Amino acid sequence: MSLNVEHHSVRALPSEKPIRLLDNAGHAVRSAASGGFELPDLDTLLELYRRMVVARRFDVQVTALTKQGRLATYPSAYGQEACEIGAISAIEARDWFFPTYRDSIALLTRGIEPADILLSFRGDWHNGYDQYAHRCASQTTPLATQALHAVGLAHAARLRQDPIVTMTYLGDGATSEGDAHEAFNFAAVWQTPTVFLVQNNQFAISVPLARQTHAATLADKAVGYGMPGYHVDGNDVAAIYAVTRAAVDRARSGGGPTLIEGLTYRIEAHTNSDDPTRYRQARDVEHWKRRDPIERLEKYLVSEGALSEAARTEIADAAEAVAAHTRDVMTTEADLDPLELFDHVYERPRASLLEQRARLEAELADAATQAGHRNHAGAAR
Amino acid sequence: MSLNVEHHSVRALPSEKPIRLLDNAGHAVRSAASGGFELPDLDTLLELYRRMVVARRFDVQVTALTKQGRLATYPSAYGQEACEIGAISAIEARDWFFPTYRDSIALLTRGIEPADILLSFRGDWHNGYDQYAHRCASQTTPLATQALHAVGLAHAARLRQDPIVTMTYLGDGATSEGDAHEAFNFAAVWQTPTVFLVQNNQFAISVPLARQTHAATLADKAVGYGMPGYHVDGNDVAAIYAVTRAAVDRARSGGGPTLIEGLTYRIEAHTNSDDPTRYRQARDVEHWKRRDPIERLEKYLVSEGALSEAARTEIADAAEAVAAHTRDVMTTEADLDPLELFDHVYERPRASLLEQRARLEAELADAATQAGHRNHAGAAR
Amino acid sequence: MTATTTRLDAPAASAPTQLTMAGALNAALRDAMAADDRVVVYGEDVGPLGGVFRVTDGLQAQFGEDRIWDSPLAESGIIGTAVGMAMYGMRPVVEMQFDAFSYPAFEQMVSHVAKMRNRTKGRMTLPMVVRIPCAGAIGGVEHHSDSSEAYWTSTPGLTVVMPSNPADAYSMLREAIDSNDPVVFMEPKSRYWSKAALALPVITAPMDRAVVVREGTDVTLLAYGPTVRTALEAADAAEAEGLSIEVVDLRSLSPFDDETVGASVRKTSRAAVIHEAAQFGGYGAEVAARVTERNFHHLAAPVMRITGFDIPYPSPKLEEHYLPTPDRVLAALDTWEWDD
Amino acid sequence: MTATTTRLDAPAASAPTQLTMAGALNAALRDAMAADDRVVVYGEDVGPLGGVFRVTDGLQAQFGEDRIWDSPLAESGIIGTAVGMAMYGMRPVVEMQFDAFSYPAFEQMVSHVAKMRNRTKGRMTLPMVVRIPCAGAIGGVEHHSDSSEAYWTSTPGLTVVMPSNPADAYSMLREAIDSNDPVVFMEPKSRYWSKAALALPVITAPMDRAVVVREGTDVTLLAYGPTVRTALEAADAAEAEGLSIEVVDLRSLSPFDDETVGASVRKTSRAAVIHEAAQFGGYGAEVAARVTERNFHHLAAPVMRITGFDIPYPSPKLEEHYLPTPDRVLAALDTWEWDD
Ligand SMILES: Cc1ncc(C[n+]2csc(CCOP(=O)(O)OP(=O)(O)O)c2C)c(N)n1
Ligand SMILES: Cc1ncc(C[n+]2csc(CCOP(=O)(O)OP(=O)(O)O)c2C)c(N)n1
Ligand SMILES: [Mg+2]
Ligand SMILES: [Mg+2]
Repeated sequence: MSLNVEHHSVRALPSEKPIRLLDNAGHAVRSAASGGFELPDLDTLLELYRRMVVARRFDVQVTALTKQGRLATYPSAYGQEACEIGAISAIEARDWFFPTYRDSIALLTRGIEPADILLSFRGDWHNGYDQYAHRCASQTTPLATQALHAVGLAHAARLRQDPIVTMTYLGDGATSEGDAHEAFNFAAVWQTPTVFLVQNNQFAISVPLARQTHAATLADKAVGYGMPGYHVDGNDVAAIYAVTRAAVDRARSGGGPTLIEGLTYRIEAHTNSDDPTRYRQARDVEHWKRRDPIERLEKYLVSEGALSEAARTEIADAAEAVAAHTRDVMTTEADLDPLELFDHVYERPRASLLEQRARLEAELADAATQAGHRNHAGAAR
Repeated sequence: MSLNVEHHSVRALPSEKPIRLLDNAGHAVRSAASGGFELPDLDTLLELYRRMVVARRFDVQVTALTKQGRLATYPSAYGQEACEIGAISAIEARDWFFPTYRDSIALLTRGIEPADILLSFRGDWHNGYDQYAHRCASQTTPLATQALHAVGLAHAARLRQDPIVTMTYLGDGATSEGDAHEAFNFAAVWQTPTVFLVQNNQFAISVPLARQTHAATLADKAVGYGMPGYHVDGNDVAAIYAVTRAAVDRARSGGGPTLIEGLTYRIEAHTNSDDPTRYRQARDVEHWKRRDPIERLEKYLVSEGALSEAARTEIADAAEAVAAHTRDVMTTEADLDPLELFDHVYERPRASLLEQRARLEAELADAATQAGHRNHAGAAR
Repeated sequence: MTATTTRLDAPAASAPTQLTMAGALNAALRDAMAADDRVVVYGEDVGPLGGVFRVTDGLQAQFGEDRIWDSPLAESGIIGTAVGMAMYGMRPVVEMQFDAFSYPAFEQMVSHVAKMRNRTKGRMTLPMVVRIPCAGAIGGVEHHSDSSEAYWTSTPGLTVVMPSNPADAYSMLREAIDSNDPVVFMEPKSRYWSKAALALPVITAPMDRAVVVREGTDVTLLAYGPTVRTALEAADAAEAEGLSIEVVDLRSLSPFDDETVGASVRKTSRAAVIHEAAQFGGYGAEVAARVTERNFHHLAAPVMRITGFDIPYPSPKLEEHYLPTPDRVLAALDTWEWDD
Repeated sequence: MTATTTRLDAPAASAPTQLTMAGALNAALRDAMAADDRVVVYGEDVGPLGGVFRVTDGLQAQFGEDRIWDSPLAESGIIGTAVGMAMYGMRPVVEMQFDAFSYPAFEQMVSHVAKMRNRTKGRMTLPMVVRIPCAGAIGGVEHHSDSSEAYWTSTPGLTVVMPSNPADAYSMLREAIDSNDPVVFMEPKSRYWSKAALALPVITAPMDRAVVVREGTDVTLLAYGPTVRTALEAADAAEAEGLSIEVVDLRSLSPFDDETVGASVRKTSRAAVIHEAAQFGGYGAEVAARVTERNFHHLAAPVMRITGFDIPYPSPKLEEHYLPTPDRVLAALDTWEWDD
């Protein structure tokens, strides 16, 4: 395969009105606002509904656990379920996902165990799941850096004629970083099979979108790279799923990358250590709560007779089960071995690192002996 | 002054056909290709012609001196005179200019002494002219970094209600750097009075534009920042002048930044140490030589009767004088004081740096003594 | 150590009040902004939020958005524009949210901030301050506890300082803002909530000087930022065991105060440097090397480095094993041959 | 020192031919690409141009654009995509055109390249090589002569090596490409044109070992990359004056070969480290500190650092005054008290 195919660059302004397939009242949109995308079938929508409900219940549970001090930190995606779940549902098991700290619920949807997702936020180790088993890179904190990894992996796969797609999520704030630009540009120049989902939740911690960009939409950025860009209602899971799905298909068939902006809102604080009352109005949060992505889909499914009471109960139960399981695993303490600190720095351990390890080992042994003495003394008393 | 004015973001695709006011045959363009810009008046064009002729003669002279080993390196702008001279001529003395290594001839046009411009390329010191006297920052090598300086200075001036404009030049390759993105974005968000001129000479050293971007034009990048973008024939000094001039005026009156791409070609090697035969065809160079920016304007001026033989001779003589002066100053050796190395690192000299200085001073004294002995011995022999 | 003479241009000192280090830094910014309208502050979340550590709390309400504002989220952009603002004559004070998030700005820092005076033969200077909430020990998840000081100290042209207490925090930040050269101003996050009674404006030792914060005769502990407390605690514990420890707070990492440190080391004949960063190539290497170079024949033992391990900074639950503690300091000193 | 046993998988060694260091590196890339199709090469100008120093000359013609290509001009993009390619199982070898142009990639290098194995408990490793034509002494204008090694060596998780001669250049680059960990491979530009007769494939000492390149009894000079020649020339000159100098080529900057260096220093009891970079916080600080820690009671004098000054790298006409020369090395050694 030669990569030197002539590709025509895409050169069109994304629609300024977000693409929408279901309106906030749960009605199917059949106007131009649909951008020519088809509403997914009811089975698909029901499955997206189930995933969102489970994801939200998990997210709420983890926030509660964090408030109880079981986790060091947790960046909630409450309110962003349509983006989080819709896009990840559009890729296949063979595809790769490059998430940020915000995207725990997408990882849950991807099938990763709660304990493995949350291990890092609990503070046991930096990353807790098997990246290769799930084809999910570690959740990334340095903003926009993971987007380049997604492009590189996609390019490697392409060189190997391996028809996979890579998907990465970025925040609105992260689009300001140089790495976002370089990732978009490398993807477009190399025509890698990569889908970029910008979750525009309108804030970067406390900084509102207007201080982040002067463009009408973040999807407009696609123009400068000659790739297709879509400005999508990020609280409409049907639209997010349909647009990302089309982008995934195009990427897989050699059509190159796509930039998708999902316009949404973060209902919770940035993380548990944030105080959002300092930078946003309660009424804005209320406004966005009334645009809830799950309720919207629920209304539609109910109106179509596709969500019975029984199904709703079954889904709620499934969500409760995930929450209960999450509580269970997060209220036990992991057994950590401090000496493992030295195990994964280099393939071949360095002599001087082994010296440092030996020193810590001796320290731990000393501490254990002293603790033993104390216990012994205590027992004797 | 509050900076919190509501600005509407500009949202339009730049024309894919470059804006042109004079075609290659030297005829005024009156079609849509002029993008609504007016041909500058004959006096202005004559002055631009003079500046370009002088600039080219200087450039050729410096390249020759470099081949003779008088300079460590010299990045020529031969062929890019329309961009180099047209844009810098659109700003005023009070405005600031942020050039790259490529832009020596723009500095010449700005009135900086040849010796001061070339001091750095000769290797005497990193930068040779007075930045404040000319309101020109140092020529910058780390690509795209100076664009951020231009934005920062513009913002500072704006905070001070000082109605100046900053202009910076970038190469096509430099637009791929994260700093270019951050500069465009900061400028647009802060609505700074900044004009970005991308000189698209179609190569970044050996790398052609197609490996640098997948966009139809580099001006398309403006869309993603919500700022106006113009794709201009970079060998048409009339167009470059008119478009940059309009951008400067808009910036000065609070209208924010503009991104302008000038499509041009570098006729010379990247620098004297480059071998362009490895990456481009002689026939391409020939093709672009036939689109020479100076000849084009000359044809027009002659056809308009605005360039007499006398004027042409006078301008050629002026150019020769600059070249002769450049030869003179560059064939004398500067008197360098190695101890000055320690003078400009910190405002207050550090004790340990003074120790190092003392050591070098002693070394130099020793060497001088020994040289004295040798001379003495030589004289005695 | 903490001379409390007032600045010439300053209002009379207020009555002492309890201030945290974060509060002292906030007061320093406030006073500097009030004293000089060329001082502007920007970065990520420094506006309405007041910074993720609240160091800029209330400043936007007081000074308005033209003096302190939230910038787009791009560190190279922040430093690069600050270079331009400083060229114009402003005195930007910008924040990098954590050490690791200064890395995107590395090129601007090394190729421009550090070099501008030199490149231009002193014609163009950059009076700017880069504040970096630094180091670890606050249970931060990955990338939130790096120690970046060695990157800055090995870059000629940068001045690098780190206060360890509220008084120094105030005084040194004022001095950094007044400096005509760029200053990397590192703020140990784990000390943000430490308190002291201060009468502002407080003026402590010049920011390029180290200070003996505890006198002793047997060993000199060289510490800075978060490890000053570690050293002081170790010294207190050692006293019980009859070991007299002198503690020097380096304060200025670049330049290094050879004079103060040398005097102490020549007195005690033993020295150890303590920092959180990994040992290999850490700032302690410079300290050990230069103290040895200058005082070799006074040293009874090699200068010891008591530092983090040569590994990436660990996750919250494991950081206690990584950080140098007073116990670890004492255990390390025990490994010397003490034949007195 | 230069064992010439052939690699098991390699064709029989060719007859020795004269090769420059640039040529040896080119051959190493060629052989590695031929041996393993996971090896891909990209960066700025590495394709048709063959690199600004011609290290990749002819490789695109031989292997095609899917194995070696010109990327967009963005260093963070180059390193960041290489991380992704390595995650997939490729072995990218990327080029940063000069030390100073690696700075835009600093965040990717420090926060990802160095940490990926650690973050993922060894599940995800990054077999990638970052080639950096490094250091000065070629008359380069500003930003073309930095020495960036200290930034990399103070970053846990990175392996940093620097060959000083064509044989090592070949052997160490092959080994770096074969490594499952990321390697910062620094190529001293001023030695690119140095020559040696080599029978390829040549295998020298393992890349994590220092090598005694000249035996002596009075002093150990510790050098790497461009300063190995400086040290050897100083040693030759000193011999005439009756001073016997041992020269160690460090080769591996991180890890540091304590064993080889320690043995030499314990033998001679005096050591000096030589590098081009500024002294303050330079790599020599680590060398001096650890050699002293481990061999204090064998040292007759403090480990000396003979380095560039603590200033930004000078312009071409002044660099001769900045660079450590053999004369400067000998003058420095003269400042020790020699009482034997
Ligand atoms: C390079 C870098 N700079 C700063 C930070 C600190 N930080 C963490 S999250 C955040 C805001 C990110 O906003 P956005 O990209 O919109 O994502 P969101 O949190 O809203 O999902 C900041 C500034 C970081 N993680 N990385
Ligand atoms: C950050 C950075 N990376 C790499 C280089 C090396 N370099 C110098 S010029 C150049 C090509 C620049 O191309 P372009 O921006 O198109 O400008 P031109 O030279 O064509 O005017 C490169 C790669 C550099 N100076 N800075
Ligand atoms: Mg956001
Ligand atoms: Mg170019």
